[in-house]
Amino acid sequence: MQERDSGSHPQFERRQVEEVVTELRIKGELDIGSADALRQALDSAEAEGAIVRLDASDVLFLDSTALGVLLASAQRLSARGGRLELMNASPAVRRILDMTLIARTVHLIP
Amino acid sequence: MQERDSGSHPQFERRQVEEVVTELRIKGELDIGSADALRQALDSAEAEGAIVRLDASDVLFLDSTALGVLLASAQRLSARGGRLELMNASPAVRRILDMTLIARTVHLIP
Amino acid sequence: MTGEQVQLELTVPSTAENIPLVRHAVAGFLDGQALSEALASDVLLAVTEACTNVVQHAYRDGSGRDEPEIELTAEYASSALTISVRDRGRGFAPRVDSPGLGLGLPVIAALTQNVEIRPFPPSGTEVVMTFALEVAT
Amino acid sequence: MTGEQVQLELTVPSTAENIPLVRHAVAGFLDGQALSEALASDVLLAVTEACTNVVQHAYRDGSGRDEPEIELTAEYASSALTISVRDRGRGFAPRVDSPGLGLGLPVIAALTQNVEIRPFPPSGTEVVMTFALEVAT
Ligand SMILES: Nc1ncnc2c1ncn2[C@@H]1O[C@H](COP(=O)(O)OP(=O)(O)O)[C@@H](O)[C@H]1O
Ligand SMILES: Nc1ncnc2c1ncn2[C@@H]1O[C@H](COP(=O)(O)OP(=O)(O)O)[C@@H](O)[C@H]1O
Repeated sequence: MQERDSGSHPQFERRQVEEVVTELRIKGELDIGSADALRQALDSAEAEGAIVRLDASDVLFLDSTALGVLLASAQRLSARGGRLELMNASPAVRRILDMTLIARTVHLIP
Repeated sequence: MQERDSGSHPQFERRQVEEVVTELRIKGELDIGSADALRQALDSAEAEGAIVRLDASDVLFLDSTALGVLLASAQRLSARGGRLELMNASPAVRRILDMTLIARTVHLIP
Repeated sequence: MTGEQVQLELTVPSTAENIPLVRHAVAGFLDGQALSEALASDVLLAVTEACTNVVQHAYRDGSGRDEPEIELTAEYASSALTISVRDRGRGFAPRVDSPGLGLGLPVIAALTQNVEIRPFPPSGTEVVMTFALEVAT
Repeated sequence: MTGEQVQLELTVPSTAENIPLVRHAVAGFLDGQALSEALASDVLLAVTEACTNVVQHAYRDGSGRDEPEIELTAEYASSALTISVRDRGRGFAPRVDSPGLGLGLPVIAALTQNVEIRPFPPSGTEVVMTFALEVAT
């Protein structure tokens, strides 16, 4: 019943966390033709820190091969306590992200 | 060039290895309806040793769900230096094994 | 019965325990026909994979249906056996978190002469598998 | 040209580098038609997945062909767009060791009105994808 109690007397704690985020801006189309390049770019970004944020403003296309590369990176990062974020996805890119529910692994920033 | 040399003067070494093999005889149809039972039987067999041999004489059916269970077991065993063997597969069972090339992971005994 | 076209229709609750039941029903249906043992076992494997997909994927995240079901029709004509597996689930959708190995559809495609996947209105999925029959006179 | 049925035919070597090329060709073809942007991008995704499968799977273990190729036909009729992707590879077969996530076929099935997978004689595979067009008068 301890949980109930703390539920009815909520407590709040606030603290500030400093995070280092490595932003990676990608331009182009992500498919099997560019998967190796994507993998390498993510590898380098991962080497800089455990939080990587992709800026997808200029990603014109993204398929399941590229998704697989993102997923692998997201899993490596989250195993280190970090995460992969993706921001500024276009409607076309969001389509496959939503369809596959990858948002459970890659953190989408609207 | 060292390899070349030993290639032209072959050496042979013979030794005897004692292995403990846990044989598991399965009777019935393996599909999603029996996948949990299969998993449990394999778990118990794995607990006895790193080499597990399935006798599939009486396996009348095996689908991709069951294959997934076998594959997981084979991978666990081989990570421990052991292996999963499968013997006496019927033509119907061999069909899916051959089709998926699972023989690379599960050791088929003809 | 003209002997020209023979049909099986089957609707069962979409549960793992019912998969062998469906398979056995189809096996019984095939028994009446002159199929080779190899082809019959291919058919049973493909049917099992399609029905397993219904159980595993179609009604996930409780798609509003009180009684999730698998509907199957098998039709045996002179030159082909056509089996349709339908659900009234949420519609076909890929899953990065699938519990399976992703072998179901490929196994079906490898075993069939033709496989079609299409929406089954209002929201489900229909998988139609066609098997070429050995030339029968 | 009657404007009734418009066709695109394309054959390219089956390589990863050619995938964007095929996609761009299809995009160009679609540009001439009155497709919504959302539908056009679904089509490009499905086409990419089908062609990627040819590159990754069809000609594995060197299936005897000197020049592995992807063949694509797109046909635009009044009510549907049909795109066929063919290879002359080893035939459709499941792989437990696939390098992919197994999302290709499911993505295709989710994006299309209908997808058919069938052998492409003598030994390859044909994937036929149909997209329903928005009601056009
Ligand atoms: N009847 C269905 N309804 C909804 N989605 C389905 C259905 N059948 C298959 N799928 C989707 O297709 C994917 C691939 O299916 P399959 O090849 O059988 O592999 P697995 O079941 O191992 O994931 C599934 O993960 C699921 O996302
Ligand atoms: N053109 C093809 N030729 C032969 N096999 C294929 C072809 N396309 C797909 N496959 C088989 O179908 C499987 C599933 O394909 P897909 O859903 O795209 O997933 P993935 O490519 O990630 O494995 C592949 O692993 C492969 O075994």
